[in-house]
Amino acid sequence: MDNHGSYKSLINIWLLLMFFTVTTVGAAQFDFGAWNVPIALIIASFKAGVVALHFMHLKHEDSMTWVFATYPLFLLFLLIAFTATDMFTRVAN
Amino acid sequence: MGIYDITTKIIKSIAYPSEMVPPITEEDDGHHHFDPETEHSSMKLGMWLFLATELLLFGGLFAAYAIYRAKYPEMFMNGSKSLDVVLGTVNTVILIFSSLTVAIAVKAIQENRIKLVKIMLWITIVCAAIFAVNKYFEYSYKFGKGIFPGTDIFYSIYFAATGVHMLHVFIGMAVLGVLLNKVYKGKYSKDNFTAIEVGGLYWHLVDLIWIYLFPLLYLVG
Amino acid sequence: MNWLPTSASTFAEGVDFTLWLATIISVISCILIGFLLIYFVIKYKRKTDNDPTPAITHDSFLETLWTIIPTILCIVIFIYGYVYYDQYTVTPKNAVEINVTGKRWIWTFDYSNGKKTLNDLYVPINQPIRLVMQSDDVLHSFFVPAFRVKQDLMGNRYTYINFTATKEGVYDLYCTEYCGASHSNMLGKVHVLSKAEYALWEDGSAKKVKSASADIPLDKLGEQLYTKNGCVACHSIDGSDGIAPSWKALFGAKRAFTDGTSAVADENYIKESILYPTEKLVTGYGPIMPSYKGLLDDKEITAIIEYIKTLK
Amino acid sequence: MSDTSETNYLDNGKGFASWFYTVDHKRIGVMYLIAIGIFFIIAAFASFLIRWEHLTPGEGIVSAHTYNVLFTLHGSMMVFLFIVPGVAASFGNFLIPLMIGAKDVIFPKLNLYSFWLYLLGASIFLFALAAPADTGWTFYTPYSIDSGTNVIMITLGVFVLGFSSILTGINFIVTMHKLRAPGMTWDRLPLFCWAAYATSLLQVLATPVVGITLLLLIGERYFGLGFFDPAKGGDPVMFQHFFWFYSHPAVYIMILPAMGIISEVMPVFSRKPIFGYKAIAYSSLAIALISFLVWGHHMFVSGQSKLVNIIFSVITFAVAVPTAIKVFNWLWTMYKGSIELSTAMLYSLAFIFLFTIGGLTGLFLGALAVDVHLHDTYFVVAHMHYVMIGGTVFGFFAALHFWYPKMWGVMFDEFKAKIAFVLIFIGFNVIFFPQFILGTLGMPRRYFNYAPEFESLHQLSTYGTWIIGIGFILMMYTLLKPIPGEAGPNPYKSLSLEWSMDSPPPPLNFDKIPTITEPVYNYGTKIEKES
Repeated sequence: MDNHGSYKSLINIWLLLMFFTVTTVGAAQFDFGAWNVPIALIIASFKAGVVALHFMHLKHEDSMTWVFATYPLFLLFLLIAFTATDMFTRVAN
Repeated sequence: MGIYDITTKIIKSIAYPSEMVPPITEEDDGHHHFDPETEHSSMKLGMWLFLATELLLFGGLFAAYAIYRAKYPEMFMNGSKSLDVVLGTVNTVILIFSSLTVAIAVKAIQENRIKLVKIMLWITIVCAAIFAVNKYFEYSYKFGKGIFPGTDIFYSIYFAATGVHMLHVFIGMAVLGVLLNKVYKGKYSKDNFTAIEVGGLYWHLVDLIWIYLFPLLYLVG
Repeated sequence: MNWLPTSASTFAEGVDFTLWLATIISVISCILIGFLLIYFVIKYKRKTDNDPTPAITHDSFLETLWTIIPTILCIVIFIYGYVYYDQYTVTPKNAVEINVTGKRWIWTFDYSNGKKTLNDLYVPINQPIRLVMQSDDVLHSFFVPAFRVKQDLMGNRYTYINFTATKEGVYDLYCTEYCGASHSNMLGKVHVLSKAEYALWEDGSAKKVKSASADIPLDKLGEQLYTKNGCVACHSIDGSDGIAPSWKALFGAKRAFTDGTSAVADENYIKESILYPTEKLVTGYGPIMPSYKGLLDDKEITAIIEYIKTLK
Repeated sequence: MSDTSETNYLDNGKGFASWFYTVDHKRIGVMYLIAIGIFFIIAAFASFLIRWEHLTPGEGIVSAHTYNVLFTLHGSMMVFLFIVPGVAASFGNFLIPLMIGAKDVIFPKLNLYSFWLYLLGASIFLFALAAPADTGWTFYTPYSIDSGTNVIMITLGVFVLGFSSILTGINFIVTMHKLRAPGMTWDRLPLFCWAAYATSLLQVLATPVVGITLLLLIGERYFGLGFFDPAKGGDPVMFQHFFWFYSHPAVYIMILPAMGIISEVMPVFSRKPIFGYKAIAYSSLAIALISFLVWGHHMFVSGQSKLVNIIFSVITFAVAVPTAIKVFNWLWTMYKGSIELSTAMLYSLAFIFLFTIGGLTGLFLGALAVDVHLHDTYFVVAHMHYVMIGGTVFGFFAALHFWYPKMWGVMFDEFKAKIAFVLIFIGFNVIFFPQFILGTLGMPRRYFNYAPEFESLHQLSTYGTWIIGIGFILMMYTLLKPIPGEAGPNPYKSLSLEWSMDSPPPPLNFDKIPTITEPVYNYGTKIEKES
């Protein structure tokens, strides 16, 4: 059924993840000031994307699974966006 | 029949209810045999829905992290510096490796290589155990230094996030343990491997959460 | 029977207008839907078991109609709601600031001229007021129905209310955010005084304003202070146990304190407990009573003691 | 009819084990029905005491602390034990497989485990009654942190109940995706299934956030975490954001199943296809999606920033439009129909009227300026109860009466049920309409002692509870004591799939999965259709 790819490809993906881990730890040594968090998040999202697509076979799933995999991210964005805008636009009226 | 038999009957009835249920009709023993393809795809769709709920559960913690980091940047800087980056990196490597071994196990079961599945599942559980032990050292080191969940907001988030994640690692170990037990009993094969793939999905999620937790807590100091 | 409290602030007119607008829209819609319901039931009553009925499944004109009209009504109500809210939240330049502190079941007001009152807010008429509010413990909420203003108080930051009183009188003040056992006793009064009266009150000669209380007997004055200054919120007078020791048969009784000592409850003990409550804590009660130093003068304290003496 | 079904699901195995360990969705639906019925009665009795206490301003029959415990118990038990799991789990479990032509839900054992989790959560809830919480059903911090009562136990109970409702939601979503009978396309799905689908989406996507919020609250009380405690640098408004992010979708979890029931009842008793099938189906989904954007309108006066207040106010009005569309569509289903005023139809008509009042008073609370005055007053209590009792409970009663012959195979006494309806309708309005006026006069919510000028309205409201109490007892009596004689498989001649088998359905619903050919609400003569 969905027996895709080979053992070798799994190992390659693992190496790619190791590479990203090293880069993210390396990037943490230099201080990019305000850019620290975004860089760390981008690398982490890359790693998460790789795990989701290949290890969790999201690549071969039908569209409904895609919807249920990505919609919570939008909800999480909603929660953080509204709470943050509230927290930082509280001017003393 | 003695008290011993009654108690085992009750425990057995709670643990394995299907045996207790009188068969409704002749060919069916409580769960309905749909064609394997629907059974497989619906199990995976159900699991992805459950992963969505786990993601939103941790979403609450990530939202709290985002808000309080923006509110107390310097507290998060010092707090993050005080965490042991080396132990964190080791834990990340272990978890990613365990994610690989589970992926190999899922692939192996589809090719009926039962021996490889057993080895890989064993490695995953052992990695999870090592992760837990590292975590234990890290916590006891902090408690020793007088840092507790209540000291300040950063440590509250640190302990809450890693604590809930640790809980999920334990649940993952239990799930993989049950799967391994059933593999030993020969329950799974080339045409009945859904449970292992679903268990694998859960473990990948646990790893995914840690991929985000590690940099946010340890690295952005 | 009027269904709105007296409107005594500039914000109140806006709120009332929007309230009336929304009520009219709702009443008309309810009458329309109620009438249609009854009309359809009567007109299309089932006569035989299989009356011929048309298989209408949709009608795009009708459906667009009852999508657009509710949208327009919603926009109208929103705009009015927003406009008056916008005016309400802008701080007028010449606003007088008053600090409000909410503590479990008592309101404390600190004025710019150093005066401090308990549960009673004195405000001049037609003068923009800006309340700077904070809570000492749990959430509270400052609500004056006559002004239509409401705002929560919380422990970690200030919240604000701007209002301008337009009618003299004494109006109720409620706490509307649930804050524990005596949430419903956390009441107060807002006194809107004319310019002259406010000046009299402000220059410290509060006696003139309270002149009415000069000639009533001491224990009666004590009883008034018991309710006005928030003692009622914690101390009961019928012996029933609550958050604080009951005042029934207090005078002359022996009191054991948390630090092991004990004493007879005489005038000095009561006076000290009013001014410095945490000095002698009766066993089994927490140190939550605020100090009344500077809030009650000697005459009022003796009045309270007289009142306690009457509670056998 | 079908050969394998000489027995029906009710007497297919007797005794405790055959019910407690069953995986038959119909039995689980019935067990949910009985469980939520019991908790509804307990919570209703608590509200009875609350109203009795309000007969007189001062201390009536209970002390201040007991009053606070009573309204917390009434609120949390009604929300978490009756109305959120309620209609979706009881009628959803019973009807969805029957309506989509399936033998059972996709994960039967998971269905049973969800019910066990519900019982576990309910028992933890009852343990919490040892030192019952007095924080209100919203558990606002910081009071819920330093309240001396047993808040941890009740939040743990709510967490477990949330878990049970997540699993039920997952079960229904996958069932409706995978087990629809051949020919049952998405636009031939009955509207109750559409509503249950939208409800399950909300259950799955919103409940985890309240799960983590309550875990953090337990962390606050046990470890002193400090997220929501101002004394430790936290922010109580954060708790309110997290809590209402779940609790507003939860409000739609409560009302959507009832809307589904009304969309099923109206066509049957008007003998006409539902008006605007697509509009109702898609507005259910629209409500489910927009409901995640509006939670801030519960916090207009709790220190939220002005900009966010305005954003939430705008989107709140956006949610009102799909609801209005649904009401008009139901109304227009009756146009040129052949209306039979059975009890279920009476409850549906009352639903439409009372839910309209509930919805419109929601517009009051959505407008910023008015909400500043009306927030946390009895106006909110009245609006909430008009939507929850006028809406969900009346819809639930309509379902109880409409599917009664199908579930039990017998009929109830129609005349006594209609008297009960009249009593409940009058009693309900006598209780809650005066509370609108109490609210505009500024009477705050959760007040044990109130100012004397509100006394007459409170007394009128309490008399209402006695009327509704009698009506409710009469309704329970008529439902528990059916009239003798078999009710046929389809007494109301509905064309929906669940009426196509014997009255108490056979254990495995259909022996041969039917194929669906024509549209679902196929009432009315064909001639008109071509025009």
